[in-house]
Amino acid sequence: MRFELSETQQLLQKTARQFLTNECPMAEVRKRMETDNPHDAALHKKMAEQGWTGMIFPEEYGGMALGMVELAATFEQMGRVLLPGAFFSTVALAGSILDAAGNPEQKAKWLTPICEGTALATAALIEESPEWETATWSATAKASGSGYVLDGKKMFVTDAATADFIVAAVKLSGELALVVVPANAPGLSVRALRSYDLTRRVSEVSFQGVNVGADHLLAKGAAAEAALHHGLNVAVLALTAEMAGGMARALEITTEYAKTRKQFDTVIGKFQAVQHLCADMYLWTESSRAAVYYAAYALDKRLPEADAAISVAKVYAGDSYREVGNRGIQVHGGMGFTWENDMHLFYRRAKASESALGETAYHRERLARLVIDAV
Amino acid sequence: MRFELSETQQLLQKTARQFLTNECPMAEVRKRMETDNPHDAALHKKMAEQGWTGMIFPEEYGGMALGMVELAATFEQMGRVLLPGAFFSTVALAGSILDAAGNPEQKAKWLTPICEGTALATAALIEESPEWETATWSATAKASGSGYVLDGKKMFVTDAATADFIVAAVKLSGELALVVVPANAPGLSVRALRSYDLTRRVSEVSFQGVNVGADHLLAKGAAAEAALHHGLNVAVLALTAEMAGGMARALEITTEYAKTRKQFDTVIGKFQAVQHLCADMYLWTESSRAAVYYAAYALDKRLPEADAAISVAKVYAGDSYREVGNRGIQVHGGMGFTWENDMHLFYRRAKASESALGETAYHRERLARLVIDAV
Amino acid sequence: MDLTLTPEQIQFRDELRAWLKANVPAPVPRGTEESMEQRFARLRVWQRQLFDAGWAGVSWPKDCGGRGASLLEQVIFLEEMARAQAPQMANTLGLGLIGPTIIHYGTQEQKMRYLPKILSAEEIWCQGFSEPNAGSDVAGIRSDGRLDGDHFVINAHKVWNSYGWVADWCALVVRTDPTAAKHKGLTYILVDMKSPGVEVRPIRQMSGESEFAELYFRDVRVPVANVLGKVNSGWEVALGTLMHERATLGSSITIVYRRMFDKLVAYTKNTIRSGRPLSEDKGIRQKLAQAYAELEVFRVAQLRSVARVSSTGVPGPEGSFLKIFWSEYNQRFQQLAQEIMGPYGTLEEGSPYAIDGGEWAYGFLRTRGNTIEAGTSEIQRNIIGHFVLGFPKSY
Amino acid sequence: MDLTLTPEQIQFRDELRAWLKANVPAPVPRGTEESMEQRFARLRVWQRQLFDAGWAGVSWPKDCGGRGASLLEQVIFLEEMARAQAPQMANTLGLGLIGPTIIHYGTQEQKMRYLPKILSAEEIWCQGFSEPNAGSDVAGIRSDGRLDGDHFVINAHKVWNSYGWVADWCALVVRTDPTAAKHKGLTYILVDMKSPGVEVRPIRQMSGESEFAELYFRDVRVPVANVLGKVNSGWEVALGTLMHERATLGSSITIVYRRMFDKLVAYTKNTIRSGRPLSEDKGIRQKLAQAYAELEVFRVAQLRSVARVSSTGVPGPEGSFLKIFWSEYNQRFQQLAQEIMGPYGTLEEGSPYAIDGGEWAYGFLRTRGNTIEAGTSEIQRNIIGHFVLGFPKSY
Repeated sequence: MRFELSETQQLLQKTARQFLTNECPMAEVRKRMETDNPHDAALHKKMAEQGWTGMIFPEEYGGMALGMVELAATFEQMGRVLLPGAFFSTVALAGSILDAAGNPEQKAKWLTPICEGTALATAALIEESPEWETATWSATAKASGSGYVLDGKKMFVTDAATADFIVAAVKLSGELALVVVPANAPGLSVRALRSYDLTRRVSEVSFQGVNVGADHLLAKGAAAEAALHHGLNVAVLALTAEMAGGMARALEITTEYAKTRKQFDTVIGKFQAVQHLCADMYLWTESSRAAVYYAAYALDKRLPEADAAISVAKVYAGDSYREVGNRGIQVHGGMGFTWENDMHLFYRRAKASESALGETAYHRERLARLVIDAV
Repeated sequence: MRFELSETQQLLQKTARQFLTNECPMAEVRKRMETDNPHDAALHKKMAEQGWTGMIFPEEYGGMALGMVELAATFEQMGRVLLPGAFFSTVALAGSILDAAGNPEQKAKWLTPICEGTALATAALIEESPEWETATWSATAKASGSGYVLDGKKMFVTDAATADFIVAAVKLSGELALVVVPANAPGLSVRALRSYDLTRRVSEVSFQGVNVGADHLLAKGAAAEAALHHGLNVAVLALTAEMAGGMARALEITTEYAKTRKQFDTVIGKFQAVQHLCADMYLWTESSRAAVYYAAYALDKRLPEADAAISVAKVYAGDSYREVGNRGIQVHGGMGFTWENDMHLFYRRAKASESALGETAYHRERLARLVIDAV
Repeated sequence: MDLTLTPEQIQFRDELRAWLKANVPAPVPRGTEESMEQRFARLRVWQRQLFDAGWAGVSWPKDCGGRGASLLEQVIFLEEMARAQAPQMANTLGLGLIGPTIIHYGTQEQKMRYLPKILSAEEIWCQGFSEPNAGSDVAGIRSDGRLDGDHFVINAHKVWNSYGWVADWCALVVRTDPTAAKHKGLTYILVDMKSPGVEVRPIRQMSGESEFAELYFRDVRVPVANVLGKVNSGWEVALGTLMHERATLGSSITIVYRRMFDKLVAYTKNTIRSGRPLSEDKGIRQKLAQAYAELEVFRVAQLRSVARVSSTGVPGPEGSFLKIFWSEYNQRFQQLAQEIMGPYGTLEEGSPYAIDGGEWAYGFLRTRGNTIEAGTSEIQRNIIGHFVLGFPKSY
Repeated sequence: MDLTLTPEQIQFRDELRAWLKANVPAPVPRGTEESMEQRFARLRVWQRQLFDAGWAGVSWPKDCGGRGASLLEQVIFLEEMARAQAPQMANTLGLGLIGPTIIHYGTQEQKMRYLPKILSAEEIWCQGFSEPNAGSDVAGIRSDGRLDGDHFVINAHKVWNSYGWVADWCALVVRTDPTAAKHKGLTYILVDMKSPGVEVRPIRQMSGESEFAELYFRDVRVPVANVLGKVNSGWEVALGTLMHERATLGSSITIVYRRMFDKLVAYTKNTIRSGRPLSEDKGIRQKLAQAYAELEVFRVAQLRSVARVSSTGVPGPEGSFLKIFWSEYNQRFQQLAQEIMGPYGTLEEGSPYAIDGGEWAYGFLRTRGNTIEAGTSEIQRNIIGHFVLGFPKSY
């Protein structure tokens, strides 16, 4: 039994860290986030060349067929540098749903370009009442001619503005259906929302009589529910891995500051109050990391506790990243409250992640069903 | 406008403090608490001589007709010394219900001996499901001959073992009724429960075909509900005042210890970690005190917000006393964990008070009805 | 203990309430296009209006343009202003901090010179205490004030300055005796912001706004007559100002926070999830009730503190716990709002679907400053430890 | 990353599980009349039974009576013991702390002399580290060990001693060079508790029990041969012991805590309030799920730490966060149980209506010791600050 990464996994992690530190310095992140579109196409292409866009997908579609632990190790590094743009929504969200829901032709058509880095994508799921039970969703697909026509509105769609296509969750004859909608389909409109995370944008996506071909239906009914379930587990795992990476970086920045900043004729890191704030940050960071890798392992091995492990990681990382941010800002004092200091960028990502893909209360309720009701 | 006590009130408070410090030292409390019956009859008599047993009751029954602020000021001092025994249940609980519910003859019969210090009493309210909505209670009184016969079981009755009579809340023809039951009535039995607070005992009280005269019925229906409502407000106020006093004393003991205990060649009170624990204790103590006196004032003046103010004080003091205890024990280190150290006696009182007269969750729900539903 | 108002206080309150009802300008909705300058000009007009009607400087001496009433009337004033949702007055620091300091330490000439124009908003004030290396450690000030004849020549770099961009005057603390011990050798001096050598640079906050600025003073000449209190006793004067900051801030805060609480309750009543209003969710009810309880406790603790200050005349170090209380309450409350609102809570000003114009997204981020500004929570706990509980200094 | 067990480990686990199933004695219900002595005798028999079957000292050297397996088998052993609700073994400190220290620092003679009898429970061990003035400050030990020929003459007063009343041997730390710096000059020495001059006095805890005692040593003569490690290097030996305390404790804790969690869930499902089981209350569901999440995170963080220790061989200071985690988790969890159980949660052993024999009332009070014993939370945070994050020492 070993909890640490294998040598290959460590190499992957190290490479990712080096690559991202070089290619995505904070100055670049800041430049990107001040624009309307934080996605960096050139960087995405380079990541595709590293094979990351296909990391977890089958080799026949251009992927590397690696596992969830490798996914977590890579996203952890992305979280450290606050990688802006659509990598997350393309690979972890839309890609993993496509992989689980599509037939070989569909995967060749949509998953292969994702692996190649030539297509960006996302998934449109929750609606105006931002609930994660699929039964609450009301956007529809109706059979129409040889295809389907879609109507409805989706909210908080991650990086919809840059997506080439969107996997939409709709109701088809009362059942859940997953449908691929090209971004340029007539009747599809995207309206930007302005939210905390400037490096990862969310939008409202409306479908007004959007026509798609029959081959755009990936799955419906139980198959759609299962594929979405899996895809969301993968996406939550990637998100929490990013969060663990963000916490680790925020802790580093904070301890570095506390070791140099002087007040009362001494570095503030000498004060117990400051050290204890940092010790709590350390506790949350290391604990979150353990939870994330365990969830990766459980998902990889399809252990019965995988769902619970994913929700545990989301609940814990959600509270932890926010609290790490709170204390990190507090240790920085006034500096931590300025735009120029990087702490708030991590904090904005923390808050956005906390409410993304199911808020903490939703995942707690999911756990309650698993550990109270199911017993 | 003045928030501080008036000179008369301050004098009362000072006298109470002196009296209780002299008459009820911690060694005495410890002696009492190790026995089956922590009530000290001689001390109760002395307190009656001070007029405290009749403090808030009308002069015609031997009382002093003072107000709620005076009540709070006195109980705060009692909380400081962890006064053991039945003063609280007799005066704040049974006495205040009697005062609100009884007719002049009934008050002459039962309230006068309370004021004189010759009778001890309590109230039997919640049942096996420990809920505070009177609608959930199921013990009954039935008309029988010229009086009533009582059946049912009451739980967590404060100091029932020493009571001369018990005010029982029962259902009479489906309505709430308050009935005085002499402790020696055949069919009444008291079984001691062993709970945290060794200075204030609770019992199970059973009524099995207990016969009482018609004059033992104090009130029923709306009048009973109103009297009980008032009596409980007074009792909660007294309880929270005690809690504020207990917090203040626990803080004193803790700061004294931290100023003398040495580790790492310095008094531990020099460490920020210790100071900050004590600062939190100070915040909770002073805030609780303000909440309690405001509740006393609101109840005294029968302000519309009196109910809310009482529940606010209970909610806040409940959390605060426990947290003051938690930190007080922590600052004491191993010493705080010993039987010989007084911290745990305050802590036991804190925990018992937190769950007495409506747990925190009950009072929060009461507040929710007042500030969410009623708006 | 008697919390009832005197007939005079009731009359004062009722008159004020009636006046405010008639005069408070219609609120400018969040997100309205308005420059900082336009907004400030609007607040300046509003203050002038209050001044002309005799409502500015309620507890200030009559001969300086004030009303000569007690601190309690001042508290009533702040509460009524908040209750009426009146805009704040333009000269916030002049009215709340620097004016009271001048009243306490100023000469008669200084009072007559500065106070009326503070009240009328004719002269706007800012304050220069914090420095890059003197934040929590206020006494660590390095700014240099060198005596040159009947002037001080000042070289200073101040941070976290509010209103500097519009201020006419600055209350500055500089080191005038570099050889003295840390807390000695400081001087509190009033500086004309139009003096040559003064520069103001905005600091952008994490919440996106620029409430604060950096101030640079380069060889700025200030007459010795502008010293408040004595030369080299600026620490004492500055401490007085800091105490005042704590004493009165809470009065309007409770009303503002209560309004936010009511808004959040309304949101839970109007928002349906799983077919029922959020206000019926037992978990949410418990948390809202908890927030209400805490806010009420803060209100009465603040009331108790004001009552004490108004009888003793001086705010004491025990007030530190109120600073901790409101700042940490507000952080908990805004986090609760975020939990209740979910992703909608993160939508900022200008976004479609932003709740209350993005007030909640802004409010949450802004709270992070609460436990830092006006003395960090750590400093407040140090103050309680040392000055209230009598422990040795821990810093 | 690979958390699967090897075939050998699975075989080990399955054999152990089968053995435990066949041999674990029926639990003695809480509240059964049983003296401390009777209880201990029972645990001693149980340990002997494990020893005879070859399950004691799983990771100890074979030539000392152990099984010679790795730390992971030891963890599996602890987990299976907890899972089977097996009683703990009598010689807790000998097995968990002192034995491993002897394995690491002892001479071959010492190993052969002491270890087998630790495993068989023939000799019970206790430990004497803390003193009235050396609690958190472990190096502040004043107990005196004066060399006299080939003996040390020991005068010591130790507190927070477990098992002293029944121990045959004590691992004692005394000051043997009073002139050396604080951390130098200490010696770790093994003392026969039957030596003349040893006295044991029980300390009663706030929870009512007497887990702990004070030890007095008056002119107790101990052969120099009983020193573990070198004279005057007892600090290093003691630190090793403290590290071991942290490394293995968590393994059984997670199982014990999980059982308590399951019991609490069962309570909420079986308890009706306002006509519905408590387990359907949304607020309670959220809190239980939160507790579950935290406990799971602790379990996997502990797993990660054990995996690391088993590959590096030494527990590091980073393990301090696990101590903070379980102790604070347990306090939160027991407080949650109190909230759910209301007044019933406060009923102690022997009371009518006490839930699970008073286990919850006891458990809650007992948790207050969790953040104090085995290094206070403050000390653990200091350790993380200094040794892990690299800040200057703050104490």
